[in-house]
This record gives sequence, structure tokens and C-alpha cells, in this order.
Amino acid sequence: MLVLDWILIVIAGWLALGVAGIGALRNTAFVARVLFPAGAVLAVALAGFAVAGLLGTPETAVLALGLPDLPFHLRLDGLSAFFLLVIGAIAFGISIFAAGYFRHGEGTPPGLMCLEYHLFLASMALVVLADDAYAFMVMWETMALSSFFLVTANHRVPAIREAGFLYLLIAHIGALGILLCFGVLQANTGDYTFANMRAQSLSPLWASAAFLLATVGFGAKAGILPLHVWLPEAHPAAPSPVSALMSAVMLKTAIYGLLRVSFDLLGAQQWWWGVLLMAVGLATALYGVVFSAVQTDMKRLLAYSSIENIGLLFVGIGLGVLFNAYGMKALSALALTAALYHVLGHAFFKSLLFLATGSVLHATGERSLGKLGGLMRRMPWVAWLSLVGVLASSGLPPFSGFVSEWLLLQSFLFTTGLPDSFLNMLVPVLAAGIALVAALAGYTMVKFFGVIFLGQPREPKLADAHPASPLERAGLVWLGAGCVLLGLFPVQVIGLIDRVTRLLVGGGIADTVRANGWLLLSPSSIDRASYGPLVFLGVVSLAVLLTAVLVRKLYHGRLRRAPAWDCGFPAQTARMQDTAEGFGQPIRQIFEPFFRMRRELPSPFDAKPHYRVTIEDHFWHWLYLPVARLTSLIARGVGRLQQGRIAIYLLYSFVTLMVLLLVVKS
Amino acid sequence: MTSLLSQSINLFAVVLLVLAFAMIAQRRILTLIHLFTLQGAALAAATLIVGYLTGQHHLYFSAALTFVLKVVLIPILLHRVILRLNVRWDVETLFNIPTTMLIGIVLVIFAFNLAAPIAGLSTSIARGTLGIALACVLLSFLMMIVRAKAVPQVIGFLSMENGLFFAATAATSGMPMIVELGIAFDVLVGILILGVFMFQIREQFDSLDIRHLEKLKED
Amino acid sequence: MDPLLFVLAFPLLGGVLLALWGDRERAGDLNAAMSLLTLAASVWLTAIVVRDGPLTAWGEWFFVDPLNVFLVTLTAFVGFTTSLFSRPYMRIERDHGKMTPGRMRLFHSMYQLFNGMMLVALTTNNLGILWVAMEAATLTTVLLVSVYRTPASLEAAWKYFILCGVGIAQALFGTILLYLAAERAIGGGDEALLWTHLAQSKHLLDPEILSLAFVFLLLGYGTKVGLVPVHNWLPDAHAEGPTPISAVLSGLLLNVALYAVLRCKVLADGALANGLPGRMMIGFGLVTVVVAAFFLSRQRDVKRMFAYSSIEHMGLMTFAFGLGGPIANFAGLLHMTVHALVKSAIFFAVGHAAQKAGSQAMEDIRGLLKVSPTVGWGLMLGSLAILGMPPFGVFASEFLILTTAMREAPWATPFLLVALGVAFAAIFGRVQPMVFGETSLRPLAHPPALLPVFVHLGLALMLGLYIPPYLDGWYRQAALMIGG
Amino acid sequence: MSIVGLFAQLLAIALALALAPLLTGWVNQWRAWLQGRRAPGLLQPYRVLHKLFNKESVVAEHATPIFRVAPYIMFGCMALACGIAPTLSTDLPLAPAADAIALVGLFALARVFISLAAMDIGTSFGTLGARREMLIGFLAEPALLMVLFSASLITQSTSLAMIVETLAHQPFAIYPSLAVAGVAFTMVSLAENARVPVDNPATHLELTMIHEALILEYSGRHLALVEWAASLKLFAYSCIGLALFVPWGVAEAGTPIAILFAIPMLVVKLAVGGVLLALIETINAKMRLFRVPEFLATAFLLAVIALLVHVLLGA
Repeated sequence: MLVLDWILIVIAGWLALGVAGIGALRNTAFVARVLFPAGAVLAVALAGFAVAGLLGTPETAVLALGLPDLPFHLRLDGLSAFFLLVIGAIAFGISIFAAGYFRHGEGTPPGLMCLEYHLFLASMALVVLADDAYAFMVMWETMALSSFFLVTANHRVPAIREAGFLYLLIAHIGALGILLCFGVLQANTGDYTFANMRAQSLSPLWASAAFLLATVGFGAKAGILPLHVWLPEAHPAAPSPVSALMSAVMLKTAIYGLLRVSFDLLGAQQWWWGVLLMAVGLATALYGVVFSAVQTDMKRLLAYSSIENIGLLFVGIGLGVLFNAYGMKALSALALTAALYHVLGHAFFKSLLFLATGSVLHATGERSLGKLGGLMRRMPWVAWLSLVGVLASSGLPPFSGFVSEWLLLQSFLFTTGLPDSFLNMLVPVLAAGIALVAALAGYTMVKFFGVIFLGQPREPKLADAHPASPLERAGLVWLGAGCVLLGLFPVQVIGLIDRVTRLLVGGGIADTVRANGWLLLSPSSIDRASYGPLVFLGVVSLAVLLTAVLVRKLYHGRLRRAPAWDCGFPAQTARMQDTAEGFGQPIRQIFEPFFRMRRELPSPFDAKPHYRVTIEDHFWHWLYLPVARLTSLIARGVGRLQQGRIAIYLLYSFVTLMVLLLVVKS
Repeated sequence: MTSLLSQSINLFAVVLLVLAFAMIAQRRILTLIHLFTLQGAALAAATLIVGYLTGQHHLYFSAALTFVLKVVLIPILLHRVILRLNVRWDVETLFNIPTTMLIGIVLVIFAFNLAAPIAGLSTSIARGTLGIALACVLLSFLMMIVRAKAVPQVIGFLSMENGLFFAATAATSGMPMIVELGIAFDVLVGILILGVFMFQIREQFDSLDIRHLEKLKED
Repeated sequence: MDPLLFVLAFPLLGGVLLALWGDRERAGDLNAAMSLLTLAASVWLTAIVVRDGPLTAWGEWFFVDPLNVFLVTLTAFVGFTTSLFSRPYMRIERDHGKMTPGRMRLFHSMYQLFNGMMLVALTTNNLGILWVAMEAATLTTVLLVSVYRTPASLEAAWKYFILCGVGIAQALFGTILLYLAAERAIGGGDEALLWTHLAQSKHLLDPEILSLAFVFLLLGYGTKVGLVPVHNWLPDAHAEGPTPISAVLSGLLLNVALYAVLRCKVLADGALANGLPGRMMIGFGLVTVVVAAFFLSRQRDVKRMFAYSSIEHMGLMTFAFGLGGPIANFAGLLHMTVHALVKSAIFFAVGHAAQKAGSQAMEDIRGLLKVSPTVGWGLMLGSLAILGMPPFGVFASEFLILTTAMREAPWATPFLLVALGVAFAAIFGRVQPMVFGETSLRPLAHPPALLPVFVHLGLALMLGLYIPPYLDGWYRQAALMIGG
Repeated sequence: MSIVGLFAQLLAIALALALAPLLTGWVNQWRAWLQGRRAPGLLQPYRVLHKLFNKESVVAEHATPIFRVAPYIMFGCMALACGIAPTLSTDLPLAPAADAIALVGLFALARVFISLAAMDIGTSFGTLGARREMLIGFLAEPALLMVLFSASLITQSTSLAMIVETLAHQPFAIYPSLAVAGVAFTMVSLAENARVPVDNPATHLELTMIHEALILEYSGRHLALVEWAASLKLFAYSCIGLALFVPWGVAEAGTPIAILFAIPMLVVKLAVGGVLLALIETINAKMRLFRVPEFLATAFLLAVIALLVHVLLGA
């Protein structure tokens, strides 16, 4: 029995669970304790099969669905297997967490949530498996639709409805772009299978058109500038497991699509595609991280951080395209490895962090950073695990985030070898941007963790915040472990990723890496560059232990608990700590042009001084509102056609007749 | 003899055209109805002659049908309507009369040179008539556009069908019988429904000014 | 025994019967029963056609080929489901005092006649009869649009009558020209208007005349299809008439009109061989789609909005048929089917929603999910389906149309993209708050008949995921027949 | 890795631990002299550390473990940093474990932890210090990275040992890019080590202090470790600076003798460097905090320019 068949069985199982959820529409206990754990089991099974598929040879299947000439073609190759691995591994943690998370009164009945949730999972899995345009689009839109219903689970709240609307609208427009892209790729053969598209050789013009359409289409889903606006609205609106799933996995399907189209389906690549992707990616990353640094809502903060990471992924892919366009297979593979590694890493730490916010939300009912604080003592599990996530996402060694960052920077160091003199001068400088983004991410994450978990509770009610339920913890532990292991065993992981890069660019770095030993990660040669996370961790922890022991041995271990000193400042309250706004203040100052900021400063004589600052996205005012205005303007103009006067209507008909007659006459 | 008759068809065609013009010019509804009656009569006569010339005897039947409908039934019906609802005058039109006439002239020219090549192909005895028929249709169309009250609009509609009939008979020497019947039947039903409408509209708006019928629009 | 006879006879018989007893308590059931019989007959007919191919009847005056047989089935089917829906709906209307016994009688008998006329139009082989039937179908619905006797409904009906009358008159002129051409090509007489004959010798038809004729026919029947800029009657008629009528107008009449255009296009294509008809249809379709989309974005009345959506989709089909080629034609036919199903389903749901709210204004309809989830989900899913969200069938056809257009007429795709985007924002942005959120609606007196809604949506779903072979076979043959 | 390498490695770390406070003391002494004050003894830092270790450490009631772990982690990170910086020899077993990029990450790790610790107590000054520290961090890190980048572009390697080896081997040549990078590096290290003009290690004036605010709550052995780590940081930075810009005298041939000879070389270089640092600190005034971003942005810019210059001139 083929691996693909097993995977299809898993997917079918998910759908079955969804239907079962409809059966037990309002039976929360059953849904939470039985269905979601079952889904988790299936997820981990999927991850296992995905690894098998990654190591095995490509397999194809045809389902008796779809259009007459176009049954659903499915194909399991390295690329899809890799993303299936992401889906399975992440879904496992999230499903376990969700089992402990969903309660009564979340708006939509739990059974329906269960259906939508598992439909979402299944559609994502099928998106990466699809091997023809129709199946792909059907699954793609099903994914968008199910996630939309999940986002608007609590649709009584108008803000959530609007968020959902914005999300689905942009997703739909993006989907149309992808559709047209496939329209170009099928090259008028009327055969929509990917196999046929690979076979076509398009003229450079058409190829570029397809590439641009794909970039727009998948970019809309991934949330690149300027199509990112739905992301910070939709993620906070959704229940936390859903935000985790969307941010960690769904965005990655867009990356998958971009890779599939630009590397697999479009044969020859053009260098400026890569430059375009890198430029857009860097802008997105910078924009995202700067905005996330000034957010005051923890889920919005994470959403913007997702935008940042997507930007980094685009930079990596762009670099890969650039190298590939010049036939530098190995380097292209290096850049892609960095990107794919980041796909994996980001999936783990971002889902971890989103789920952590979910636990905090349930424990405190607060989403605004300004009302949190000091939760580490209330919910230590969540705190320590999200510390792992924070360190990983701020790209610190020896966690997962650092590996991909390191690889990316390494591949940048090779860009001086590009044949184009202009490029090899410009591209290395982009690395500076990457470095800045990474550093800012650290800033943001310190703010995130410090304000939520450290310091003193900013609200009295936080005193009775309850710790997360065991199932929630279990889910978090799984994801946290992922962050650590990915950070410590890059060589082994790259061995897996190698299959993908070989598929995409026909080159890989695994052999070189393995040649340099399992302990050290070194893409080219030890002399050139190397990084050994295990050694790194070993030495640091050894040093730490040694110091601790020696200090104990040589000196006494006396320790006294006392009120905080704070320069002897007598009356200090929790309100004196930095708020989220305060922590973001330097960023607001330095990156002022990024924002559309409105401040309300209290006057010195204000009895009840109140400080408020609102940060808005320029793109609303530069792009979206104008478009909306233009639409309504045109609509008003069009409305004039329908003035209610029958004589006028007859006149239309008459004039049309005349015009047509003239046309045929001439 | 036959040549005379065939020429007479052209004569009737011209009569139809002139009447169409007259209708555009006419403001008094009663006169409009008379003109329409005349048009119907001319049409019936033309049909008769074509039938005689081409020896298609079902055309006699359709001539009779035309006569009954367009010369007897409908005018009576319209008479009753305007008496009951006493709408005698049509108020001013979309453009003023002279402008409309000018547009009409242009239309006729347009129609003629549109039909010219086809007329050459026509197997029927009356070659030129297609252009005239088209002109009549367009003129009635124009009339429907410019009239502001229900009754004149309906009359315009009907005279448009006159034009069509004329095209059907004169230019193509008669459509298949059943089709003619069907068309006639539709026209009849249409007229009845129109009558019903007029009263409904009247009782709703107590006037037949279709300006009342301009509420439904995109505001 | 000729099933075609029954297909045509049952509705006419029903019209007569219901003209007599249309005001009885059980009239609704009788209406449904007659429609069911029609459906059964047409299924029988379909079976026969599937078995031994196209057939002509009664001296070739009537004929059934793959192109119209599935439209016949579709018409009969939607006619039946709509009659099911209209039972409780009209009862509620009567309870609200909007329908008098006389009007009930009118409604029921005209409903049957309307169906009958559409079936005649579909099955006739004679373009003259086609014209007659189209006109008759219009006339039957005119009185139904004004059945409430409100000023608005009267106005709508009046415009419907005049505009469609003028349109159909143009179609008649086109038919006459066609006959003129036929006379030259294959001699006059009764056969001269038989489509089968014309189709055989379409190359002989004189291009000069045919080009003129096609203009008149396209504009004439196009008026009934609802092509911009001669669409103006459509939204009024849909919004003011009773909902079952809106459903059949959108779902069926427009299709039949488009069918007439197609028949004529085949002939014109054959005679002209310069692709002019196709280009005309592409142009009309594109203009229609774009303008309708922008109209959509300014609607307040729910039925009016979905009427505009019908215009938009008709434009899309016209565009597809204009593109021509097997794939585009296939897509157009598929789109005809799913649009009929989905749009009528939407009108069913909308009808009940409007009854609950006691108003068709969208800001009065809120939170349907809360008060009656079935209606709410019906409306939500229906709207998503009509917006081309997979896995519903509308997506399948739009997929094929767009991808084909991308290479056949790339210049058109940006317009389509804009139009579809605007339409999506317009419809979904209005439907979502109607379905979601808090509510102040009241439940209904009679249980609404929502079975049709979900049956239709189910079928549309099926067509998106799986097209049965025989249906596929029809589509293919039909697509070939339309050629292009 | 050879036994000699191991020996060199251990020696390097031991030397760093031992010499770091001395360097701090040396700099303070010179600063005092240059400013015309009577200087504390050269060994003052050792005394301070000893005193602090002997004191009992006072921890705020609601401090979490992070607060107590942070100093050790910081210390550990700095130890490793000194371990991988090629001070005496380029044949270091630890060198492959962390290259230049990892080094930057290492400093970042330490910074993050100490900042979190500062936020942990939840006092006004702690959070203020943390914020300022992170602010300086996110501006300094990329600058430092870019400096190392232009070095690695010259030497085609990111491993510090390799960089030093290549630079030292090459016949003496003037690298304009390195010159610019050197300026940038100096600015960065001033900021990173809380030196004038960015921060004043000697001040406790709340509104201006950064590093001190950060560690305000620490006392006893924790404070001792933090201070020691700070001086280690200074040591590491100086070593890296020397390695990059004055690479001569570092032992490549891994013979114990060479390594032993390298020690005096290093001491001399450090002494000179310390004097220079003291000089800079004396002739500059501490700048307002709002100016710091501009200062560091300039450093970042210079680093990028260095990169450009290298790519442009290939030197």
C-alpha cells in the first residue's frame, strides 16, 4: 500500500471526525475529549507518513472527483511531503491543545467548530497534495472558507465579522490571481494537470506574467506588503488554536504554492524575479517587525511578527531564485534550505506562542498587554514554554530561529559571486536589513514575554489567573520540544530538507553538511563557516554549572528575600512599570515615518490624566480607502444608468441598436 | 395590371412611412389613434395585394386578421380607454417636435442604406419595401422614446408591430401561417393586458402620465 | 406515446385547471403535482433522448437535441421545486393579506402557463414559434409581477412589459430577416424557419442579411437575457414580483432567452465565418459583468441585489459563449445549470428571510442564524456558491471560463478580475451581517419549505465535485453543437 | 583538534577570566589620570568582586527564577565569547562551534536574559533599563554583524579564527573597508560596553543610566557575576577588535611556545587599547539618551558603507 494511500486515509479520518462533530453538535465534552484527541493522533500519523514520503519516491493518485476530463490528481513528492510534515507535526500539538481549550459559549457550537477545524486541516493537506490546477483551487478555497468560518466563530461581535470579511475578500482576490496564473500556465492546452504545465515552455513574457500573478495570489494569502492588512485583523479575531493554525501552517501553504509554481511549474527563472521577491520580502519583514514592536494587543503583536517572518521567507526564496536563475544550484539550495528551515521553525514557535496567548486569554480574559504582567508565577508552564518560543523567534542560539537566520546570512555571504556586477554589489547590503529585522524581533519578543509574564500584575484580577489545563500544557510541550530539537540537530533536519531542494533546484547541501560531521553545521567547509549548536549549548551550560558550583563551594550561598529596592524609592506600584506603549516608545520615535500615529497627551492640569496613542497602517490610507472610494465613485456613476425613466431605457436600447447596426455595416 | 399593383405596394409602403412621420408629429391622442387606424388599413391592403400577386392565399387570411385587429379591435379599445380615462392630450415630449422630425429623417436615410444591399437580394416582388419597413420600425421606436404618456407609447409600440408585419409580408412575402397566427395572438393578448394595465395604473396613480412610473431607480 | 406531448401538455392543462380552482386551499398542491408530472414526463423524454439520440416530432416542428434536452429537464426540475417552495410561501403571503383568492388563481394558472411556454420555446424547432413562445412567456409573467398591485409592482410590470415588448419586437424583425435569408437559401415555406434545416444549410445563408439579423436577434433576446444596457427591466421585475416568480425568472427565463441567442449564434457563425457574433457576445458579456458588479455594490434591497447578480452571471455566460471553443461552451452550459439551481435556491431563502423581517431592505434582515439556522445557512451557502466559492459548481465553470479567457482574451481578464472582486465584496459584505450577528426577526406562521434550497445547493455542490457521465455527455455534444 | 589546541583553548579562557577585571581596572586608572583624579589601584576590580561574593545577595520577594539564573547565563555566554575569540591562538577547538554570526547571537542571548531579569522585578527603573538596553542592542547588533561581514567578505570566511589567520598572513595592505569598519566597531563596542559617550559606568544618575538601571536590583554574588561578565564582555570586544584590525602576533602554528609568546603580545595590545578607550571616554561627553539611536545608526551606516566599499573596491 502506498504512502499516499495512508495519507488519504488520514485525511478521510479527519473528515469523518468533522462529520461526527456535526453528530454531536452541542456535546462539548465528547467533541473536546474524543474528537480532537483523535484528530491529534491522525495528525501525528500524517507527520510520520510525510517523513516516509519525504524519504521515498514520488507517488501519484487520481480521485474520481472533479471535472470530467480533470479528475483530482494527487501527487506526493518531496515538496508536498515536507509541507505535510509541517501540517501534521503542528496540527498534533494544536489539536491536543484545542482539546483542552474549547469551552462552552464560544459562539459557534463545538460540533460545528470541530467540523470546520478538521475540514481546514484536510483541505490544507490536500492543497499540498494537489497535482492539477482544479483540485488545487478547490482545496485552496475550501481552506480559505473553512478558516473564515473558524475566524468568525464568535460572530456576535461586529469587529470579528469585519475581520472575517476582510480576510475572505483578500483571500478570494488572491485566489483569482492564482486562477489566472494557472490560466497562463496551461498555455491554452485545456489540460490543467501540473504535469502538462511542467511540459509547457512559456515565452519569457508569459512566464513573467504567470510569476507575477502567482506572487500576488500567494502573497495575498501569505500577507506580504501591501496585502497584509487582513492578517493583524483576522488572527486576533480567531480563537487561539485557529490563529495558531493559520499563522503556523496556513501561511506556509502560500509559501508552498509559490515554490511549486516558481520552481517546479515554471521551468526557467529570470533573475529579476528573485530581486523582486527579495525586495518585497525585506520590506514586508521590516514593516512587520516594526509594527509588531509597537502593538499593545498580544495577538496582534504575534500576527505582525508572522508578517515579518513571511517576509524573511520571501527573502530566502528570492535569493534561491536569484542563484537558480544564474545556474548556481548549490547556493540556490543553500538559500532554499534556509527558507524551508525557517518554515519549519516558524511553524513551531509561532504556534507555540499563539497557543500560549490562548491560555493567558482563558486564564485572565485579557488580550491587552497593558493589563497583564507577572503571570510567570501564576502559570509557570505556559511561561517557561513560551520563553522557549520567544528565544526561538528572536533568533537566538541555540534555538531553531537562529539556525535558519544563520543559514540565510551565510547564503548572503555568497552573493558577491553573482555574475551581475550590479547585483553582487547590491544584494549583500540587503543582509544588513536582515540583521536589523532579526535584532528588532529580539526587541519585540522581550517586550512580549517581559510584559506578559514578568514584573508585577498590572491588574488585581490577575491574582486569580488559573494555570493551563494538562492537555493545553501537553500541546505546548510538544511544540516547545520542536523548537529546541530543531535548534540542536540542524544537520539531521537538513538531511530531510535536502530532498526538497534536490526536487526544486536539483542540488542540495546535505552531503557537504554530513561530510563535516553530525556535530557541526557547515554548509561549505569548516574553514569557511560552521556552527555547532550542541557544543555551543554544552559549553554555555557547562560554564553556568561550573560557576554556580564554584560560587557555592568558595563562598556561602546566603540569600535574603526583601522588597524590591528600586533606588530606595518608597512607594512603588505595579503601574510604575513600563507599559507596552512605553516599551514601544523608542521604536515609535525611530521609525516614525512607518506609522500614522495619533497621540492624546494629557495637559499638566489634567485632574484625570489620560494618555492614548493609536497606531495606524499607512496602507489603509494610501491603498485600501482610496480603492474603496474609487469603487463607490464608479458605482455612483453607474447608478446614473438606472434613472427610472422608461423613455431613457428605450433610448439605451435604441442607441445600442444603432451602434451595432453601424458596426456590422462597416 | 400586375405591374400597377406591384407599384401600388410601394405606394402603400410610402403611405405607411408618411403616417409614421405624422404620428411622431401628432400631439392629439385621438388623432394618433386615427392615424394608427389608417396605418393598419394600409398594411392590410398591402398584405392583400402581396397575397394576390404572389398567390400565397394564407396572406388573405393574415390581411383579414390585420384588418380585424389593427383597424377594428384595437382602435375601438383605445378609444374606450381614452374616453374612460379622458386622456386627450399628450404633454410635451422629450425633445420638441422639429428635432424629433429631423432625427426621424436621419433614421429613414440610415434605414434605407442599411437595407439597400439586402433589398437587392430580396426575391419578393417588392424589393425596396424592406428599407421602408425598417424605417417604420425605427420611427415608431423613436416615438415610443419621446412620448411621455402611456397611451401614445402603446400606440408607438403597436405601429412598430405594423412595421414588422409589413416587413414580414411585403419583404418576405409572408411568414409561415402558424407563425403569423402566433404573432397575431400574442399581439392580441398583449393589447388586452395593456388595457388591464391602463386601468390598474389609472386606479393607482389616477393619471396615465408615465412620469409616475419613475420611482424605481438607483438613488 | 410521445413524452414530448406530455411535457408540453401537462403545464398547459395545469394552467387551465388552476385557472378554475387556483384559489382553493389545496391549489398549491395541485400546482406542485402538475409540475411534478411535467418533471416526470421530461425525465422520461430525457431517458429516451439519452437512449436513442436526438428526436424530432410532428413534422419537425418540435425537436429535442442534447442542447435543449438538459435545459428542458432543468426547467421542469426548477419549476417543480419552485412550486414546492411557493406552497408555504404564497400561503404566508395570503395570510399577510397580500394575496386575494383571485390573485391566487391568477398566480397558479399563470405559473403553469409560464412553465409551459418556456418548455415550448425550448423544444420548438421553428424560430418563429420560438419567438411566439418567448413573447407568451413574457406576457404570462407580466401580470404576475404586478400581482401585488402596489405602485412599485405596477411600475415594474409596466417597464417589464414595454421594454421586453420592444426587445422582442426587435427579435421578430431579426427573425423576419432570417426568414428572408432562408427564403433565398432553401426556398420559402414552412421549412424555411426550421432550425434543423437552417443549421444544415447555414453556409448558404447570405452574410449581409445574417449580420443584420443577428444584431436584431441578439439585442432582442438579449433584452430578456438582461444584457447591459438593455437590462433595466430586470432588477425592478425581480424585486417587486412574488419571490417564486423572481426565482423562475432568474433561474429559467433568462436561460431560455440565452438559449434562443445561442441558436441564432450558431446560424450567424455558420453564415458569417468572421467570428463577429462571438466578438459581439464577448463585448456584451464583459460590459454586463462589469456594470452589474458595480451596481451590486450599491444595493439595499436584497432581491434587487440578487437580480443584479443574475445579470452579472448572464453576462459571464454570454462572455463564455462568445469565447466559443469546446471548453468555454462547456463552461457556459455548466454555468447555466448551476446558476439556475443556486440562484433559485438563494431566492427561496431570501423570500423566507424577507417574510421574517417583513421587509426586503437588507438592514432590516439581521442574524438569521439565530432565529432560523436553516434559512441562514441556506442564504450563506447559496451566496458563497453564487460568488464562485468551491466546491460549488459555479466555481467549476468560472474556473474554466477565466483560465480560457486568460489565453483567448487576456485583455478581458483584468476587467473580469475587478468585476468578480467587487461583486464578492458587495454581496458577501451584505449577506454576512444578514446571516451572522444578533437579530430581531420573528418566526413564521407556516413552516418554510427549505428542502428545495438544500436540494439545489446539494446538486450545485455535486456538479462542483463530480459531473455524472451522461450529463457530461450532453454538455459535450451541446458544446460541439454550439461550435464556435 | 590537537592537545595543544585544547591547551590553548583552556589557556585563552583562563587568561580571559583572569585578565578581564584587570583590563577594567587599567582603563579606570587611566581615565582617572587623564581626568586628573587620583586613581584607584589596578586591582580594585578584584577587590570589589571578592567583596561582593562575600556579601549575602538580596533578592526581591516576587522575583522569579529567571532573575537568579540570568547572571550565570550572562557569565557563561561571555566565557564562551572569550573562548572563541582568537586571542592567543587560531587553533581553537571551540572556534568551529560558533562563528562570527553565532558570536553576535551569543551577545544577544546574554542581553535578552539580563533584560528579562531586569523586567522581572517590575520596578520602574528595571523596566526602563531593560528597554534602553534592548534599544541599544537592536541598533548595535546589526552594526556589529555588518562589521564582521565585511571582514568575512575579505577573508571568505565567518570563522573568527580563519579571519584572523587570513588577515595576519596577507602581506600588509591597506583595507579602506576595514578602516571604516574599524570606526564602526569602535562605536558599537563603546555602546555595548556601556561606555561614555553612550553610558557612564560610573554614574548612578537614574535618568541617564542604562547598564546600572538594568542591574539595579542585583546584589551579592549575582552582582559580582554580572560585573565580572561585563568586564569579560569588554575583554572579548577588545580581543575581537584587536583580532580583526591588528591581527599580528596571534599564534597560528599551534606550538605551546608560540602561544606563550603570544601572551605578552596580547597584553601589550590590550594595554594600548585600554589607554585609547580611556582617552576616548575622557575627551567625549556623555550624550543625551535620545542621541544614542543616531549615534548607533551612524555606526550601522558606517558598517554598511564598509561593506559597500569592500564590494566596490574589492578591498
